Amino acid sequence: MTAPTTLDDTGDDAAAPAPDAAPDLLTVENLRVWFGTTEVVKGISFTARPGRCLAIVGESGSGKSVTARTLVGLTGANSRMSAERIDLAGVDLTRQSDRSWRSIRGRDIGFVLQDALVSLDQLRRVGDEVAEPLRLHGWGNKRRRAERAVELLDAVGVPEPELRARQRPYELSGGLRQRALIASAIALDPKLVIADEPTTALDVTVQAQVLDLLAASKTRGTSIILISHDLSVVARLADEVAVMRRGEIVEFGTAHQVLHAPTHDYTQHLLDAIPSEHTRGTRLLRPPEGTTEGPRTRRPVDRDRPVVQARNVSKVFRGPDKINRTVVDDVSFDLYAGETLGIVGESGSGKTTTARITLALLEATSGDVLLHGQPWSDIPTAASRPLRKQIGIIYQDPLSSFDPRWPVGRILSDALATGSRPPSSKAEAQERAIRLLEQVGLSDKHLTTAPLRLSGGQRQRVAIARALAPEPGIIVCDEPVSALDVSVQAQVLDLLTELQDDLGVSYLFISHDLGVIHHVSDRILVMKSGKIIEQGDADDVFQQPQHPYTQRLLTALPQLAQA
Amino acid sequence: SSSSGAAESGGSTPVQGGTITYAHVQEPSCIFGGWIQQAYISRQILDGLVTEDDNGAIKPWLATAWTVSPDGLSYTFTLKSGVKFTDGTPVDAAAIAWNFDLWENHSGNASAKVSMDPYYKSAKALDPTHVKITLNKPFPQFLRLITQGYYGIQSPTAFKSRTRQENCEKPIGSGAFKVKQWKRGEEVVLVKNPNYTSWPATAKHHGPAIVNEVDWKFVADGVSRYASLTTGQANVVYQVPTSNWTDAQQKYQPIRFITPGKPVSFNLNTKQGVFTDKLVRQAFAYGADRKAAVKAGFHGVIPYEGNPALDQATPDYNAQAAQAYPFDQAKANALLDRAGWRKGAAGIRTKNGKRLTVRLVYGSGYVLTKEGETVLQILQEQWKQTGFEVKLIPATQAEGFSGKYSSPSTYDATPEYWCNSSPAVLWIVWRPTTKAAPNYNNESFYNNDQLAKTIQQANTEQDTAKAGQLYQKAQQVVQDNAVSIGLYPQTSLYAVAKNLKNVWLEKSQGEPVFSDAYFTK
Amino acid sequence: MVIAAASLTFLAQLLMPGDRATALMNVQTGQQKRWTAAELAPVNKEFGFDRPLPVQYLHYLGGLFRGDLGTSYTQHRPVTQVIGGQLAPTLILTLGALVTAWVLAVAITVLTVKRTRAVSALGSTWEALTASLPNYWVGVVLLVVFAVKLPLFPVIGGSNAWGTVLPLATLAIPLAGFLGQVTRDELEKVLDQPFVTTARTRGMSDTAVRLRHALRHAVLPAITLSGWALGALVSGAIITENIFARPGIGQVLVTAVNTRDVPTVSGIVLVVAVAYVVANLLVDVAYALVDPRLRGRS
Amino acid sequence: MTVSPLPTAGARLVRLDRLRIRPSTAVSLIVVLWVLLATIAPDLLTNRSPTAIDLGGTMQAPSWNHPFGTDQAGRDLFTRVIYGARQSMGIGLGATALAMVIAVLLGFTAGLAGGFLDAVITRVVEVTFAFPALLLALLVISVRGPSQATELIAVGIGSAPGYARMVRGQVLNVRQAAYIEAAAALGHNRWTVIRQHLFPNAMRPLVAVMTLGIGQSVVWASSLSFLGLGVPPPSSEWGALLDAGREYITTSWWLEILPGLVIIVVALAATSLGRTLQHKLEGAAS
Ligand SMILES: Nc1ncnc2c1ncn2[C@@H]1O[C@H](COP(=O)(O)OP(=O)(O)OP(=O)(O)O)[C@@H](O)[C@H]1O
Ligand SMILES: Nc1ncnc2c1ncn2[C@@H]1O[C@H](COP(=O)(O)OP(=O)(O)OP(=O)(O)O)[C@@H](O)[C@H]1O
Ligand SMILES: [Mg+2]
Ligand SMILES: [Mg+2]
Repeated sequence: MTAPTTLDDTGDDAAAPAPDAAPDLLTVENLRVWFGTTEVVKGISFTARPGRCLAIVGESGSGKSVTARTLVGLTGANSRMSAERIDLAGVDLTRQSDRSWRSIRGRDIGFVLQDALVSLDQLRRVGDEVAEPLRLHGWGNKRRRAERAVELLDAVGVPEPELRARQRPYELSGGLRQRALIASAIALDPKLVIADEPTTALDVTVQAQVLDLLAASKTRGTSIILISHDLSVVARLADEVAVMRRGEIVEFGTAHQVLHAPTHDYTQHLLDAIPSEHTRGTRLLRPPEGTTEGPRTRRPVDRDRPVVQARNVSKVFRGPDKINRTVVDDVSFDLYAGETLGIVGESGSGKTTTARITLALLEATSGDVLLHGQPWSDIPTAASRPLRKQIGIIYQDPLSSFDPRWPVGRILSDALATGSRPPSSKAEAQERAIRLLEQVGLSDKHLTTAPLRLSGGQRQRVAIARALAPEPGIIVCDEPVSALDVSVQAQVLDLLTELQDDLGVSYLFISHDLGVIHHVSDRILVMKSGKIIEQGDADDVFQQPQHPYTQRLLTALPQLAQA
Repeated sequence: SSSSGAAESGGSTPVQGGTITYAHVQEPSCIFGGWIQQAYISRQILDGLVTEDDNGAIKPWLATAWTVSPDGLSYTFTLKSGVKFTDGTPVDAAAIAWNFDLWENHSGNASAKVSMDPYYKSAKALDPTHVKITLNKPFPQFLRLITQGYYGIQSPTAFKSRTRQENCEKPIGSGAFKVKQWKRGEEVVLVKNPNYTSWPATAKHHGPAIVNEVDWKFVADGVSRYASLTTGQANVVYQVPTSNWTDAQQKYQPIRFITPGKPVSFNLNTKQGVFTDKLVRQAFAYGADRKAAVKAGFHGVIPYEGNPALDQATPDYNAQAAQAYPFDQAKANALLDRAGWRKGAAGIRTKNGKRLTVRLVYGSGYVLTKEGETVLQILQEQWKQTGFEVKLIPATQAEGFSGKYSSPSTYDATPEYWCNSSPAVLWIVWRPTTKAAPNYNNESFYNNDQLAKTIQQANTEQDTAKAGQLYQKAQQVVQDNAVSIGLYPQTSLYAVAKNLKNVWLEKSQGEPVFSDAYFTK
Repeated sequence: MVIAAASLTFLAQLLMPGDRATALMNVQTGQQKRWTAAELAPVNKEFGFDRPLPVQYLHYLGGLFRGDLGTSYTQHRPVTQVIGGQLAPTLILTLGALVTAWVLAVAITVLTVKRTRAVSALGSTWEALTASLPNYWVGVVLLVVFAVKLPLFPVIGGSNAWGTVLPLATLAIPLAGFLGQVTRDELEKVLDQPFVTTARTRGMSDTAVRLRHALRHAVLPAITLSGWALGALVSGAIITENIFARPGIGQVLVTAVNTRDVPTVSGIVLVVAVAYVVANLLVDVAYALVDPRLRGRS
Repeated sequence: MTVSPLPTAGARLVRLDRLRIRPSTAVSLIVVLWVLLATIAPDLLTNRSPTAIDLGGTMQAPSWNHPFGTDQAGRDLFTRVIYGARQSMGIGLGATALAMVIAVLLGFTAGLAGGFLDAVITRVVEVTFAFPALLLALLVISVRGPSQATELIAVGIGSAPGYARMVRGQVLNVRQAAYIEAAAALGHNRWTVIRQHLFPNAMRPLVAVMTLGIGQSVVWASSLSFLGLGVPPPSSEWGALLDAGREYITTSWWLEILPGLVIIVVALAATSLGRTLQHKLEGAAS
């Protein structure tokens, strides 16, 4: 499969300064890092220039963060580093005393850590945290620093900066925290800012704001090293891109070149795996070498046969402050046999709550849900129990949905036993469990593995296998891929579409990732503050969004094409 | 072999004033009462009518003289004149009579009462300096009995006008010291009575106390107590741990006092259980080397006492009876065989399917010290060899006080002592129980009319020699019937710093006397 | 809750086997025998033991609300006075021990956590060792070493400052080990937190990172446990007061339990319960001071 | 990130390596095993009798013949310590088990029932928690008289409230876990969910806490014995040994110091094992 032809080749290269205009600020040559005896960074070289952004991309565990931390001398315990050269504006970073490192950190290099939401001290005021580099490097007096912190917060676009400075991180939303962290990193106007995954876990709208912010400091002449595994994010900001894989840089070039005309297979593989409207109805991963795959035929949706009908469902929660909050507000929808109904919406908009009501795991405050046209959500639990085999769920976080004591085999045979065709013997249960595992691309050797020892993608697949075991006609998928990186995500999405095509399963598919939703859904519900504000055919919603919120969501969505 | 007095004066220069720090063991809840722990401290504050000297002779104290009527039924005491309680009221005949009435009729002091019962009849003030005590029957031991600390004379005015709390914490007497402050849990601070005039005839100097204060500390832990002396924080300590006694003898003035009365001896339950059979009781007595056990447990400091009825410091002690039941396992085995107890599994004897089990209940920490418990453990091991299965059951003070182990169904043997200066203690312990008058002090539940009669005769016999013979006979009866088995006398071990002279012990119960003591430079 | 604790104790003791009047007579005479009804009658009358139990209980409860804890059976004075006189030494001892333990625990953890292998091992071994030390053993050993063999401290120091040093150490050392273990675990975790790394990327020194950022987070579990530790400290105080012949509630309690002095035992339980409630309030306050996240809640 | 499959050959070796037994854990294990052996078969560790007296050889300092010396009745202290393990550990294990049973009953009822019953039980637990454990023990002993059973009950009841709190918290915690809902979503009934998932998972972290508790219980029990409220003689329960040895500390130090060290070492080993277990379980849970 080739790169999507729709990728816009024009880009906006012209806006960026000419690649060779400025001298290198940072030069890294042949950097190697070991943890114990394992080498995790295997001799990489790159350069960063003032006013330009170098992006390091690559899948999880490829060594991006380790490289970044090494640049500020904080590789970590038990680590060993060697490099032919690490040079920051004439200063040799390979030989620095602890004391001189301290004077470089924060002043010459600003660092935004990967885990933004927990990178501010929860117990201290935001203003103090932002001003900390100022204090550490002897900038101004206490009062001036406080003022400066407010200015910085204002500069990174934090509304009501005086108030925010007096609040503590837990009182701020994720986006505000991320911005405060950036404010702290650029407080002393360092020559180099390293931002490690500055936008993961942010809603698309907030993500856009953060990227704008970094773009702004780039225009002021700061050199930025951006680390991300999200290529569409990179496309928006980077001038150069280094693709890392297993500790090596496999491809390095201008953003445009790497994202639109990759030379390395791996880069291509990454690009392909990104779900979007263009990938609908296709496999995201190339079929294994040697197998040829015919065009897949999508099973038609049976519009006459609604399997789930939610009618005017509302849910009110009483908070610890004794205030009632309507979390799901008059939600109605139908899910038809063989259909995928996508639900999108920002965090806290009531998606999971809706899913749990649909599964009758949570009682609705008002309204009800029908299953195959029969009462379902408001019948006694004893009566609903036999019906449960018809509807399954894949949890957002599969790991916590497994009893940590049970190995995969037991999890599956337990699920099999609840189905309509419970296995009659141990041997049969085992055999069927193995078949399930094979279906999701695992094998019998995983039967005895504890869920904890599985990788994220494997866990997700076991969760799917469990959902499939009772052979339900309906599966509720709550953010099934949010925790996975693109390649594993692609693997999982491919499996789900395959199952739908083969078995005619219906999905209620929840995600906040518009690309994923667009890739899998036939129809889409958009939720905001508990209400469905828009619903319709996937293409209609994406192409002609009616509701202003949906429109905002879509414009904020970064596109590869921006590179 | 008691030596109550360790002061050899001379050498260094005496000093007037100073504070004696005395480390005692137990803290009583009130200063005055019928517990020996109370007698120790109230002896400092309250004076008695008469006292006893080292030879056992009765000597004047508040009473300068006394006459006994020929029928032995009335005692007329002449009081020292001009003596005042520390509240300023006079120590007159009326006050003495009131005190006797308090003890006998108003639960003033149960130990005082039980010593006089049933002989006491009434007390009457003849004039301010003469008081007459009338008895029901002649009771020559009466004088000796009232030398005990329980008979301290208190000011009736104070007693009646003050609250119970004040009477409990600061009894008013005419003694050499008075209570200044009681820091509960720590110490009682005694200050000298500057107007003291009523020292006993046994006093070593005339006049108020030489030191200004006595800090009467309570230090329950033996190691700390002895250490307080070795580090110089205390000048006198009570109950030196026996393992430190040799050291104390070298470095300090040691005083060992054997308290007269019933020694620590095992009272055997004759009413229920294995010890209803005399042969078994005798076998029990023969079955263990009590002498060696006492020697080991107390590191040779406390003597063995073979006489269960009275100890060697008590007048009319029967030394002959003390020789009975030497350690003889062969004899013990023979007696048990004769009684029908046969050796069974693991060497424990059985009879009719019942094991020869002895529940030995003892007051842990308050009747027996740790050393005493060691003695029990040694004995237990030896008794095992003759086929007794002895179960040691420690009773906490709470259990003891609550009377949990006081009925015949609760134990087979229990060690107990009774400090008393007179052989008349035999009556307290061995008076038979009758419906009308149960004797709960008779822990062997042993009713023996012959024994009762002998003791009663002895108590009323006015001829001292005859009385002595009767008391000795009574001891022999107790021993012959093996209703109690002797172990060791209640012994007090004091150590006094070398620079403190003239600390001596009162004869009847061994309370330390600080009114004559002085420091030297 | 406080009243419930005292009532429960009072009732439990009333229902305990054994007669209170007998116990009192025996306490007064140092015996352990039975007494005749005639001998017991005056005692029963004086303390009202002859009244039905519910009446006695209601009477006690009524007193409680008037702030009257009753009169000690054995000391013949108000329980408030019995306890009042002994409260200060115990409070000084327990609170002093708590503070000392904190200082020790914090100092040792901050100095040894995540240092070189040897130093860290030393710190954690010290904590594990001291946390396993029984109070009484520490007490006896300290007494023998520092008061008897090397007479630096008084053996029978009573309640003065110098005499408080050893009892304080007796209570504080095991507690410091315990708090230290908890703080160490937490500090180890916190030092791995991203916000700590962030602080380092700003150029902060290791010591500053520990003191300014990490410590505050690391002490939170130990603060929570301090409320619980109070119960352990009171238990420890009973033992410590016993060894060092120190006045205090612990000694009174043991005696009162032994002599079945019901009002005194109940009174002490009441005081301990109050102390427990107060301590937990203080813990909450301290927690909220250190962790403002809790302030908004509840 | 994927876990690379283990090579089949040498898998055993790899597993062993996975256990990563640190030397301190190994020592703790050895100590605990030694104590267990002493508990089960003391006669394998010594051929003397713990009560055999020798009035000719009292108060002997430690020597080859008597590694811990002899006491005031000439009994071999080493033998007494070994035989005392049964009582000490019996109380330690028994008290912890008793505390656990009480705690599980209360904690589960409170945690599962919720509402009024929860409130009542939580109150009761709070009230008893306010009692210093030693006071509870004193009260129990003053009623029942000292014996091994009493000591076990006293220590057990004294430590139950703490565990009960923990169990309740754990139940509330596990009840929220997604796998509980997942089991319900599969159509299991309430009791199956409680039996298969809630109970075992709520109890899991308590295993480590119990190991910690055993060490503490041994120390507690010895504290009671030290106050003279423990197991009656001639038992050589460790606390009783200390109680007996205390008055000889200045004259025959070994009688106090050596049994004390044994208690400390055992408590230390139990604690360190408990903590290792705790870390393992915590690590496994995250
Ligand atoms: N402190 C450490 N000790 C041991 N190994 C480590 C440590 N930190 C990172 N590694 C290993 O180094 C490798 C690279 O990790 P790194 O955090 O750089 O990945 P990454 O590319 O940032 O991945 P992600 O996208 O998930 O953040 C991984 O295999 C990781 O397991
Ligand atoms: N059991 C509950 N009690 C009280 N409030 C709840 C409960 N469950 C959810 N909520 C609240 O309901 C709101 C919606 O939650 P829900 O989990 O449905 O959101 P979501 O759309 O799934 O968000 P996300 O994308 O973060 O998963 C949130 O504000 C949440 O705090
Ligand atoms: Mg990373
Ligand atoms: Mg959700």
